[in-house]
This record gives sequence, structure tokens and C-alpha cells, in this order.
Amino acid sequence: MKKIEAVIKPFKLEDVKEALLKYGITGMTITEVKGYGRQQGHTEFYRGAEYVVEFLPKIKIEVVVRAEDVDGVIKAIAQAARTGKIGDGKIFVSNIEKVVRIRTGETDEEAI
Amino acid sequence: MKKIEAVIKPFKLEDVKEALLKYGITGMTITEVKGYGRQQGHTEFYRGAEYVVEFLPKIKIEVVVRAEDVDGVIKAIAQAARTGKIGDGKIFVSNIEKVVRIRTGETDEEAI
Amino acid sequence: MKKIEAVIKPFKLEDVKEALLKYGITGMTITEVKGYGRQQGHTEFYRGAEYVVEFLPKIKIEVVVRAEDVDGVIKAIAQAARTGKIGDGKIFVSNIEKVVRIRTGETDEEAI
Amino acid sequence: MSIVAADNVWILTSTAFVLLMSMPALALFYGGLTKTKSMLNTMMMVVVAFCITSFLWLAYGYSLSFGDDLGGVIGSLKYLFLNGISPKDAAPAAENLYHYLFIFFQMTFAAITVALMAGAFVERMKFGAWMLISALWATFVYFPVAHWIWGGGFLSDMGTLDFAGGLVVHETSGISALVGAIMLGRRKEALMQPSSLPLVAIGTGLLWFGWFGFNGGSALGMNAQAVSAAFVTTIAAFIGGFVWMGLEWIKYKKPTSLGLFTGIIAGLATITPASGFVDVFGAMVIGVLAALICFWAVVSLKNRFKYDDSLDVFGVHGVGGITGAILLALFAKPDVADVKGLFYGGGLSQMWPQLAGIAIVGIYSVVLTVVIFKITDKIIGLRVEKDEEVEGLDEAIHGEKAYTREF
Amino acid sequence: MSIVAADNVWILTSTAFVLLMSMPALALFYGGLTKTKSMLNTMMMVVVAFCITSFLWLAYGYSLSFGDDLGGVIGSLKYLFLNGISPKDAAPAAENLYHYLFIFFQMTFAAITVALMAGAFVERMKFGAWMLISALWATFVYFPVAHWIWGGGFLSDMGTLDFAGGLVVHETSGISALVGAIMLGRRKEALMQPSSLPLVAIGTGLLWFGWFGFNGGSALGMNAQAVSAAFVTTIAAFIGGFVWMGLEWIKYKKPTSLGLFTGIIAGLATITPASGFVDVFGAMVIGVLAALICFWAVVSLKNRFKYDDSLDVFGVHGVGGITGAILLALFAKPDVADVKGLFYGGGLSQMWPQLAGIAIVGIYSVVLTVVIFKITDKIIGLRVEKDEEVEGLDEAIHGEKAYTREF
Amino acid sequence: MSIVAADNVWILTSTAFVLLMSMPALALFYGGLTKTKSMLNTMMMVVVAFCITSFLWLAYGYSLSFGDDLGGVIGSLKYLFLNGISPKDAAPAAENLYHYLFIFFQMTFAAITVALMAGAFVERMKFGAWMLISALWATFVYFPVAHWIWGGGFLSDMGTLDFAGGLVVHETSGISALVGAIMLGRRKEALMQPSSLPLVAIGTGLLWFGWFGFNGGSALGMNAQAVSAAFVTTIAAFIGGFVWMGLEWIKYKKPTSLGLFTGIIAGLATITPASGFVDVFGAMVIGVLAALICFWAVVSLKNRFKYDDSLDVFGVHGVGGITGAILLALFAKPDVADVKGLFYGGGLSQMWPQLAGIAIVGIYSVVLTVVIFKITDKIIGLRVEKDEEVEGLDEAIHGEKAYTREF
Ligand SMILES: Nc1ncnc2c1ncn2[C@@H]1O[C@H](COP(=O)(O)OP(=O)(O)O)[C@@H](O)[C@H]1O
Ligand SMILES: Nc1ncnc2c1ncn2[C@@H]1O[C@H](COP(=O)(O)OP(=O)(O)O)[C@@H](O)[C@H]1O
Ligand SMILES: Nc1ncnc2c1ncn2[C@@H]1O[C@H](COP(=O)(O)OP(=O)(O)O)[C@@H](O)[C@H]1O
Repeated sequence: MKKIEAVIKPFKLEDVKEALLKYGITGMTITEVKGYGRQQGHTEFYRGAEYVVEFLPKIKIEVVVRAEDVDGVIKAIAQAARTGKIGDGKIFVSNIEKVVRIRTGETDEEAI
Repeated sequence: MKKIEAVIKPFKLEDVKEALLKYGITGMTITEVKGYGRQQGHTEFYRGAEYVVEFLPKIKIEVVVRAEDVDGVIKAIAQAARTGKIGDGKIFVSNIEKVVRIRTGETDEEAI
Repeated sequence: MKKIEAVIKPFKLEDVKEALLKYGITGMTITEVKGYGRQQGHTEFYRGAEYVVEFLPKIKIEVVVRAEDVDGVIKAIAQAARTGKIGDGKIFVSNIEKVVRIRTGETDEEAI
Repeated sequence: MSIVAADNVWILTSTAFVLLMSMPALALFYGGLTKTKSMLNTMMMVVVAFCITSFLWLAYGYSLSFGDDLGGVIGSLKYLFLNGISPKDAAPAAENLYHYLFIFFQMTFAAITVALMAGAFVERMKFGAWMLISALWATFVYFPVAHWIWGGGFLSDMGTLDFAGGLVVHETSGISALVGAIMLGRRKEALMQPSSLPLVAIGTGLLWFGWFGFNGGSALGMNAQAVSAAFVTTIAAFIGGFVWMGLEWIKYKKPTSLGLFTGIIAGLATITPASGFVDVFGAMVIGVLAALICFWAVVSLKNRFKYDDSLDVFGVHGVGGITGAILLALFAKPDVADVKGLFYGGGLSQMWPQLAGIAIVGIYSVVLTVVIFKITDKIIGLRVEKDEEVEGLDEAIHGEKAYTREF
Repeated sequence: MSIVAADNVWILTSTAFVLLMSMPALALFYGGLTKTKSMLNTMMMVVVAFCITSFLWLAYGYSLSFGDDLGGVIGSLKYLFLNGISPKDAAPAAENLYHYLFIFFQMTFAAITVALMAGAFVERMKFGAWMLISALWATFVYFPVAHWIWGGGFLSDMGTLDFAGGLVVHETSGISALVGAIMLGRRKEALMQPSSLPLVAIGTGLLWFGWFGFNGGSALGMNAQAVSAAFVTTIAAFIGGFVWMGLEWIKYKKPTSLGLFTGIIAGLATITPASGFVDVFGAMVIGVLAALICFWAVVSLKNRFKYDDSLDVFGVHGVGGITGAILLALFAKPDVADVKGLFYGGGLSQMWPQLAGIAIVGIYSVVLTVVIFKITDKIIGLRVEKDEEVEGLDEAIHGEKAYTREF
Repeated sequence: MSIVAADNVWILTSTAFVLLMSMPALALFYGGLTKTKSMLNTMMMVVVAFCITSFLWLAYGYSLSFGDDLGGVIGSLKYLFLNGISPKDAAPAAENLYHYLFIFFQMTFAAITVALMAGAFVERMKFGAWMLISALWATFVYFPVAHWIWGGGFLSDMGTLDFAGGLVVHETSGISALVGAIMLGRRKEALMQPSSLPLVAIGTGLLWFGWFGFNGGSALGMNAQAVSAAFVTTIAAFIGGFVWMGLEWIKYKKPTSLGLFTGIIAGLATITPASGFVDVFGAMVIGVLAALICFWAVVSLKNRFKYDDSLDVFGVHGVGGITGAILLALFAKPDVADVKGLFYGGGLSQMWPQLAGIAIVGIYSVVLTVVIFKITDKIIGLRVEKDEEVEGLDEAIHGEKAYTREF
């Protein structure tokens, strides 16, 4: 099993969720994060004093999937999250050794 | 070393923490997250208009442990977090290659 | 590629960010978390009643880097984040199998 | 009659109260109901409408509303920029009050009326468009209608009564809000996701407090009518709130704080035109009906027709103001101010001028709002870009965010 | 004496101020002290108590409290639903005021007294239970006690003094809060975790402001006593706040904002019964003692006996109100209102009626509250389910949450 | 002249309004502008300054300010602890008012003046240092200057006019804020990161409301000047806000809510000294100039000289107060209060006493503040540890945090 972590623009969450549902994914966990990257932060003005916000709000989506689904899921996310403008975010894949569903005690692929 | 990530119901945090302490775990990191899963979101009414909250508040607990503790910790968490009702959450295990304690520079098992 | 996760004291974020930039890292994702550890929580008094805050605010920084940068990055973070007082935090390293930059579709080391 | 100190104390206090209703009360009430990402924009819509309308009031609005009547339709321009008025003068329309005070008190009414409308347009309107609309609407809707009813115009001649603004304030803004919301179109995310119900609570509390001045002050002095108006206003408020909450409890099994607060406002808006004419018993009935009818408008009517009157300006203020103007004709008690409603032996004599007034003001508001929105659309455009709407107007238009948390 | 315009201005303004104290001030004060997950419920407890009590006040409460005295114990039913009162009438109890205004002013006192109690029951009480308790308690505790002291009942005959509600308001609600909290039991998470201290600050500020009307208005007109009462009230407030903060600084090394605000409220509550009788010097001493004694009650007494008076209604209001009613007998200065306390040559003459009044009101409140809670427990049950308590009452009972942040 | 009930009603109401300006209005305004981690500390600075100054006012401040004039420089000590004043006495300085009321009203001015300064020192000052500074500054700056101008001292003899506190309140606090900020040094994170703009909105709204009492009440009774002062105050406020927002729009393409609110406050502060002397037209011009000049001070001046006047006390209040005191000499209209400005045929006759007053008060404030800060630095030290500053003062000094969210 693999964990796919995608850092995306917040207003794309809805689209990405829809894409994942369409793909057949029904579980995911999301976190509000801040991102630092090539996308320059934006500038806020408070009483005329510039204040550069370097850490921009992003959403991190975590989905654990069967290994064979990795490529499909990546594609689904990437398509839905792309705006083509800088700061669209990244997808990271890592290995998951074990999964347990707390309610039932089911494990691994059954538990996803 | 392994990282155990558990997504649980927020009001179970206290119980899970107690269970981990009893097991001998003394370090953990927790994050407020939102979960999407089989548990249907709940409905809020604002002036009679339904508004379905699909992403439910959850807590993610991350604990890095020695490999031999994995099963015990999973059991402890699962027991403490279980309500038997849908949405109890999941536990994911992955591999950690290196750990450093910033304060002392100790590494790996010493640093956990 | 490796993911370096560092849990640090919030007021060290600025220093750590500077250290990473100096090292040449230009992307990172940060999350507000709460930490439980040897550092005892602190006590708040509300109308004279003690209330022990066990979960202390921490910042988690995630950086995905090329494997060869791991040691350098760890050192940079550890130096910048160290105060020498308990609760300075920890660094965890894990393996990342794949990276995708959503905007361009670039993958792996190009995408970092 | 000459200047009466106690009357001026009460009306100056009332003026402060009504000002408070716009800023901060309405700004917070609406801001708390808006999504977090656009809440500053909402608050600014309220405040900027206050600024623009108040300025126009001084420039020509007072003159158009309360200047010498020209054919029943509008006031003369004799008071342009308050020309020729000295601080020591008494008000022609209320000789117990300083002229400045009368102008000031009425200014706060003009301002909040325009600001009220904003609730229907939040989360999607261009800021410049709103400013232009505020100016045009104050000029072509509020000032004339205020003249018709309060400034000696044809509706007052016809006998239409409106104690503190059921037609002048709530019907005009509520109906125009509906028309504007339809012309502007639905939000991309057309649901209510209140950023902060505690802010809504503050807003509600301060509005209620301010309404002492709004209705109590409309007696233009300290007298039995002032006291009675303030009293019945509070009665309609708490009954409206309680009943609305009860309706939710029955229908959805959940009594909400938002329902409780909304019902309070519905009670306040509905009693407004009638507050100088009804007694305690009338107020209780009006409170109950306010909740029932506005609840129906907000929950059923709106869902049926799918217009996006985002914060229910029409459903609460428009419907409430009209309802109150009608109920006045039923419950006016001669004891209070020598007006006899149906239930106190007056027959339907008061009903006809009320219905005529409601119809005329309603139709006029619809037509003018359509024209004003068309013009604004031509000159500036009404809506922000889709991206800006999704990102949130605070960032997109104002470069700010409501809350900042350092790490 | 006949209607005096200036007096009516002051009391109508005061009425607005006291209304503000319930909503939004107390609602915010209590809401800000509550855990985030139940804060809307807390605010609704305050508002709903206001609605219910106000309605009962109109229905029969005013009549029971201020109707013709029946044997010193209760008022007659002559004013059921304000029967026969015209807006132009003067109040029998204060002929300088409109009758409506007197009723209205007193209504806001009844309402806030019931609402005050809610602070002891937050985060765990069934909403329906609270509504029933509000109605029963207003009827069987507040209305009679108000009659005894303010409505010409036996305590006023005995000479018990209570300027603005040390016994009628603070002792009754504070003691009943304690009794109720014990019967209701401790919260699962019986600690104070204030959702928002800024909300507590707003609440404190508005309460302080409102207290101008509460104590200053209790002179029932504009006169030396009104001014003096408002002045000494503010003095006790800022001294109470400062001393409380100082006590924390000494004891815990940390002066807290919550301590500062709590001390302000303690000062305000404590001076209340004495505010029409003491001078500036008396007010300073009362401010200091308010902080010392309430601090002790909140910190030591509560921790010793482990009752969960969640927001310290007993510790601040109950103890404060009683303390003030006693100190009145020491510091009343004939200069202010012809009452002589111990330190101004009056000996203990005023002490006995004060102690008797405190004892009788206290015992009565305890007994009645026990009965009311037993009845409510039978009919509805007092507490929510454990799960609902942990989940938070906002979600569980009202299906709402205080803050919503879109992503 | 004897006690006038209506005047006392207005001034007691005004007193409540001005108290509200400190707590909660200014506390919230400043708290909302502060970083989240130190916002409670900021609020406490305001409240604790209120407590200390009010206490000193009763102890000797009133006597120093309004006691019998000694050589034009200071008042006598005859009213130490309000010695010998009975609640029924009329005020020597305003015989239509109760003496207590006059003292009380003026107390709220002293208190808010000290509290205003705090805005320049937030996020880094030791709490004890602030308390000592409050006490010293009230004693050695405010009380004397209030005497010079309002208490019959040499500046009033010279003819310097200051209706409601352009010099006494805004210049003293603004200039001392600047001096203090320089001596205290810049914050480690010297940028404005407003924790909550909705709190700033509430603060702004309540300040505006309170200014009815501040300026309107400074007529010391209900008369044409009171009404006019309140009216022109609101006019300057909304124009100031609107113009400030416009300047931002032009310069940065983003009109901000903070700019709108700041401009409102700038308008209010600037009109303050002139509010009893100018008419509607003067108020409009003052509103525009308030925005232009304060905007320049806050944006350009501050950036040029790099002092860390954190919340712009100097830029808004100091500069505004001085500007208004000068504009008074141009726009005073004899119609309002028999003072002739340059544009109404008075030539520069009023300009010289204004400039002299501004210079003397300014220099005096600078010198005294330097001394007071030096002394405080010696005794207590001015700044917290660097770590505490970064961690946030709420945790470090008070052991609290503004918001708590349970999981
Ligand atoms: N090496 C990295 N490690 C972790 N997160 C990263 C890394 N690089 C980028 N990110 C995340 O991805 C987001 C987008 O990256 P950015 O460089 O701004 O634009 P783009 O994705 O278009 O290249 C960042 O805000 C950050 O949250
Ligand atoms: N595949 C997944 N990847 C990541 N998180 C998941 C996944 N499936 C479930 N979760 C998390 O677990 C939570 C509980 O899952 P859910 O399906 O609602 O109930 P249950 O755990 O009882 O099966 C979700 O809210 C989500 O946070
Ligand atoms: N085993 C662990 N797994 C996950 N996070 C941990 C673990 N141990 C510590 N942490 C994180 O590191 C932080 C610091 O740890 P702590 O024991 O308090 O001090 P120190 O880092 O000085 O040893 C904790 O607050 C927690 O967030």
C-alpha cells in the first residue's frame, strides 16, 4: 500500500475530492498547511507598511491506496488540481507497511 | 523504527494518550485534520438551508517507535480509540530511517 | 528522495527557514501541530484553578530532498532549531518513492 | 413650541444608538454571517454605504427628503449642503428639536437603509459597483420615498403611516435587495457558512439596543409614545426570537442560535412601522406573526425560487417591514396615538392607505433598482471574477485577511 | 408629582443599558468563558432565559412583584398581562415615570437575574430543562423576592435595603446557581477553558457600561442619588479589578486578564445593593473587599468543596451581592440618601434588617431551587448524555458551530 | 444657574459613553491590531491604565487639575480624595451639573488619555513598567496640562482653545507615545499583524459611538453646541474614513478595512479640539485634511524615521490632535460658539494662542516623558526579555492565551 500526499491550492480541494470519488477513492484525510516555494508569497498592506506573507495557505490531502492504484490516483489529483500557475503544489508517494481499521480491526487492503 | 499514524475521533484523544502513556510511550505529535470516509458527514441547518459538512474533524496522532513496539502500540491505540461506530478511524504504519533529537544530537532509537 | 520531518519550537521557524534557504532548499510545507513529550506542559491559571496544558504548540516542517542532501539538511535544521532546552523537538527521515510537480507534470528529482 | 432640552437629550442619544446600528452592529451581524474569506468585504460594504449616504444626505438628501414639498413628490433644494441652517435653529419638522439634530437623526436612518441592502449582495459584488449603487439608490429611491412618507409628500397626504420605517427603511431596502440579488446572480458557493456566530450575537445585541433609538427616537421627543414604542419593540423582539427558535425545533429538531437571533431581528423589523401605534398586546401578536411569516419567507419562499438573497435581507427586512405596515392597520390602538386599527373600531380605514403605500413603494423600488443595476453593470460591471470569488474577496479586493495567527 | 421628561429620558436610556447587559453582554461574557464546543449553547441559555422571563413578567410577573401587596408576601393579580395600563399613565411606584417605563425597566432586571444563573450550569444541562427552570424560578423565586424588597413586601417593611439588587438579583441567582450546580453535578471536563478572552473583554466592558443603567437607573430619575450611584459603581469596579489582578500576581506570579475582568464584575456586583447609599470613600473600601472576598470564594471555597459552579456565579455574584448588602450597613452615609451606617453614627441599626433579609432570601432560594430542580429532573431530566457533553452541546443540541472556516 | 436635570442626564450618559471608549472599545481596537500572542497584554495595558489613572484622579488628580488655580500652573490640593464634596453639590466649573458628575466625566478623559499611549508600546513593554509610567505620566503630564487648558491655568488665560481634548488628550498622549516608542526601541518583529480585524471593527464602532459623549458631552450640558459638536464629529469621522480608504486605493490599488477604520479614528481625533467651534462645512474640510495628514504621518513619516510607534498613536492621535487644534483657528464660525476663525473674519487672532499652546504642551510632553521613561528604566526596566517577546507576552507575563480550542 502507498500513501499519496498532495499539497494543493485550497480552492482546488472540492475539485480534487470529486476526482478522487470518481476514481473510487472513498477515504482521505486533509490538513491545513502552509507552503513555501517558488510561488512568491503575497504582500499585504497594513497602514501602508508592506508585509510579505511568505507561507501561503495550502491543503494537504493524504490518501492511502493499494499499490496498483498509485498512478491512477496521481493522475486524477494532478489533473484536478492543476491551474497551470505557479504554486499548484506537489504530490509525494511513500510506502505504507500496515493499515488497521480501528472500528473492525480489519487490516491492510481490507482496511483502506 | 516505525511511524504509526492514527486518525481518530477527537474526543478519544484523551483516552488514546492515556493508553500510550501506559504502554510507555512518552512522545507524540498530534494534528487537527479533517476526515472524509464512509462515515457520512453531518448536516447543519442555517436558516433552514441544509449544509452538509463532508469533512469531519479528526485528530491525527503520530508516534515514532522502535520496530518491536509496533504491534503493541497499534493494539493500545485501537482499543482506546474504538467506539464501534463508523468513523472510528485508521492506523497507518510506515518506515522511518533516521531520527535525531535536536536538543542533544542523539540519533535513532536513543532519540525516540 | 527522502522526506525530512522536523518538529520544532514555533518561534524557531524563522531561523530554520533561513537555514534551509541558505542550504539551497526552496520548498517546504509546514503544519501547526501539538507536541507531547518530556518537556512538561505548562500550567495556566484560570481564576486560580490550575489547568495543565499537556500538548504544546509545535511546528512541523516537511521537506522532501534528494537522498544526498539528507545529512546536510538535518544538520542545518538541527543547528537552527536548537535552544538546548528541553522540547527542542525531533527530526524524522523517511523514504519517498515518487514526486510529481502538479503544474508541469515533472517527476522525481526534477520536481523537488 | 420651543426647544426642549430633555427631548434633545433623548434624540441625540437615539442618534448615537442608530449610528451604532450601522457601525459596528450591522457590520458585525453581516460580517459574522459571511464566509471568513469575504467577511471584511461585507463589513466594508456596510461602512462605505454609511459614508456615501451620509455625505449625500448633507449635500442634497436632506433637502430632497425634508425640503419644501414640490408637488408631493420631492423636497426642494433649499437646504443644499445645509445651506443657511444655524446650530441654534429649531427644526421645522419638530420645533422642540435643534434643526441640526433632526438632520443628524434622520441621516442615520438614510445610511442604515442603504447599508441593509448589502446583505443580499455579499461575497460576489465589485466594490466599486456597490459604491455606485449606494449613491444612486440613496438618491433615487431613499430620498424620494422618505419624502413621500415622512417629508410631507403624497403618501403622507394619503394617510399612509410608517412610524419608524417599515416602508421607508425595510420595504425599500428589502425589495431592492431581492431585485438586486436576482440581477447579480447566485454565488458560486451559494450557502450560508457563518464565519462567526459570536459576531452575529454581538451584532444582534447591539441592533436590539440601537432599536431603542430607532423606534423610541422616532417619537421625536420624550413622551408616552417614545416609551411605548421602545417597550413594544423589545416585546416583539424577544417573542420573535423565541417563536423562530421554536419553529426550528419543531421542524428540524434543532433550535439554533442563528434562528434565535434571526427571529429577534425579524421581530424588530416587523414592529418598526407599527411601534408608535400598538400596545403591548399588539406587540405580542406582531412578534409571533413576524417569526411565522419571515420564517416562511426565508425557508420556503427562498428555497422555492432559488434567488440568492444571501443574508436574507428580503426575507427578514422586506417581508417584515411590509407585514408590520399591514398589521398596524389591524392593531393600532387609539390609546397610544389616536390611530384606530381594525380591532379597535377603526374598520379598514387605515388598511387602504397602508396597502396603497406598500404597493407604490414596492413597485417604485423594483423599477428603480432594475435601472440602477443596469446602469452600474454598464459602467463598472456588477460581479468580481470567478477566481476572486472563490479565493475570497478580502484577499482579492482588499489584500487583507480577517484573522492573522502567527506561529 | 407628575411625569418628568428628563427622568424618563434617563430611565429609558437605563433600560436600554440593562437590556444590553443580558444581550449581548452577559451572553458574550459567559460564551467567552465556555469551551468553544459549547459556547453557542451558553449564549442561548442567556437569551432564552431573557425571552421566557420577560414574557412571564408581562403575563403575571409584574403583577406579582408590584401589584397591590397581599399580606407582605406577594402582589395581587390586578396587572395580569398589563391589563388596564395605558401608555400615558404614570407609574404608581414612581409617579415621575410612565408606568410602561417602570414596568419595562424592571423587566430587564427580572430577565438578567434568571440569565445570570445559567453560568453555573453550562456545558451539561438539557436545553429544555433550562427553559423549564427559567420559567419556574422566575415565577417562584424572583417575582416573590422582588415583591418582598421592592414591591412593598415584608422585607421592605422590616427595613431591609437593597438599592439595585444585591439580594433581589445577585443573592438569589448566586445561591440558586450553587444549589443547582450541586444537584446537576460536575461536568466531565470540569475546568475552565475560555474559548475567547476577547469576548470576555467585550462582555465585561458592556456589562460595566450597562451598570450605569442598572445602578444609576435604580434612583428612578435623574437626581443626586443617580449620579452618585453611577459614580461609586465605577469606582468599585476598577478597584475590584485592580485588586483581584494584584492578588493573582502575588499568589501565582501571573496577573491575568481574566482575573482583572472578574474583579471588575465582582466590584460591580458587590457595590450594587449599596450604590445608592455610600460615598466615594465607601466605594473604594467596597471595591477592595469585593476583590478579596470573592477571590477567596472563587479560589479557595470552590476548590475546597469541589462543586462545579462552572462560571462562578455563586463565587462572584452570590458572595458579592451578600457582601455588599452587609457593607451597606457599615458604610451608608447620610449625606447620600439619609441612611446611616455603622461608621456614620448609625450603629448596627441597619445591620439587623440586612442580615435578616440575607438569611431569609438565602434560605428561600435554596429551598425553592431544590424543589424546582427536582421537578425538572422528573419531567425532563437535567443533564444531556455523556456523549453529547464530550462532543459539545453546540453540535449535539443545536447542530451549529460557533466558527466556520472554509479552506 | 442651578442643577438642570436634562443636562445631568446628557452628561451622565456621556460619561458612560466615554468610559465605554476605554473599556472595551480601545482595549478591543488595540487588541485586534496586536499580534495574537500578545493581544491580552495589550488589552490589559488599556484597562490597567484606566484603573490607575482613575484612582489617582480621585486621590489628587481632580484637585490638581480643577482645584483653585495656583499661579496658572496647577490646582490646589483642596479636593484631595474628593474631600468635602457632597453628592448634592453643584460643580464649581459647571453649576448646572452635580459636582460628582463633573468629576466623573473628567475622570474618564484622564483615564483614556493614559490608555491611548499604550498603543505605541505594545508587544514588548514590561507590565510593571507600564503601570509605573501610567501613574507618573498621569501625575506629571496629564493633570498639569488639563489644568493649564481646562482648569483655569495659564493657557486658558492666553486664549488657547481645546474643546474636547486635541491638546489635553491627543497631543499629550500622541507625542509621549512617540518619545516613549523611541526610548523603548523597536520590536523584534516590528510589523503590524492584526490578530483580528473584526475586533478592530468593533473597537472602531464603539469609539465612534463613545465620541458622542466625548465631544458632545464637552458642552457640559444639552444645548446647541452639544448637538453641533456631536454632529460635526460624525461628519469628520465618515469623511476621514472614506478619504483614507481612497488614498490607499490610489496608492496601493487596495482599499483596506484597516484603512477605512483608521481614517475614521483620524477624523474623530482631529475634529476633537474644534468640534465645539466649527460648522458642518468646517467639519467636512477637517475630515478630508485629517485623512490626508494622518495618512502621510503614518505611512511616510514613520517609514522615514523608523520609529516603532506600533499602533500609530502619534501618527493618528498626536498628529490629528495638533492638526485639529490649528484648523480650529481657521474654521471656527461665530455662529457656533462666538469664536471667529480666519475664514470667518477672525484673522489670525486665534492662531497664535493655538500655536503657542501646541508648542508648550508638546515640549512639556517630550521632556516629561523622557524623564519618566528614564526613571522607570532605572527602577524596573522597560522591556521584557527577548525570549518573552518572541514567545508572546500573553503566555510570558500573564500565563494565558486569547483563544483556546479544545480538540
Ligand atoms: N521540497 C519540498 N518539500 C515539501 N514541500 C514542498 C517542496 N517543494 C514544494 N513544496 C510544497 O509545494 C507547494 C508549491 O510549490 P511551489 O514551488 O510554490 O510551486 P510549484 O508547485 O508550482 O512548483 C509549496 O507551497 C510547498 O507547500
Ligand atoms: N484511504 C484513506 N486514506 C487516508 N485516510 C483515510 C482513508 N480512509 C479513511 N481515512 C480516514 O479515516 C477516517 C475514518 O474513516 P471512515 O471510512 O469514515 O470510517 P471507518 O474508520 O469506521 O471505516 C476518515 O475520516 C479519514 O480521515
Ligand atoms: N516518539 C515520538 N513520536 C513523534 N513525535 C515525538 C516523539 N517524541 C517526541 N516527539 C515530538 O517532539 C517534541 C519534543 O519532544 P520532548 O520529549 O518534549 O523534548 P526533546 O525533543 O527535548 O527531547 C514533542 O513535543 C513531540 O511533538
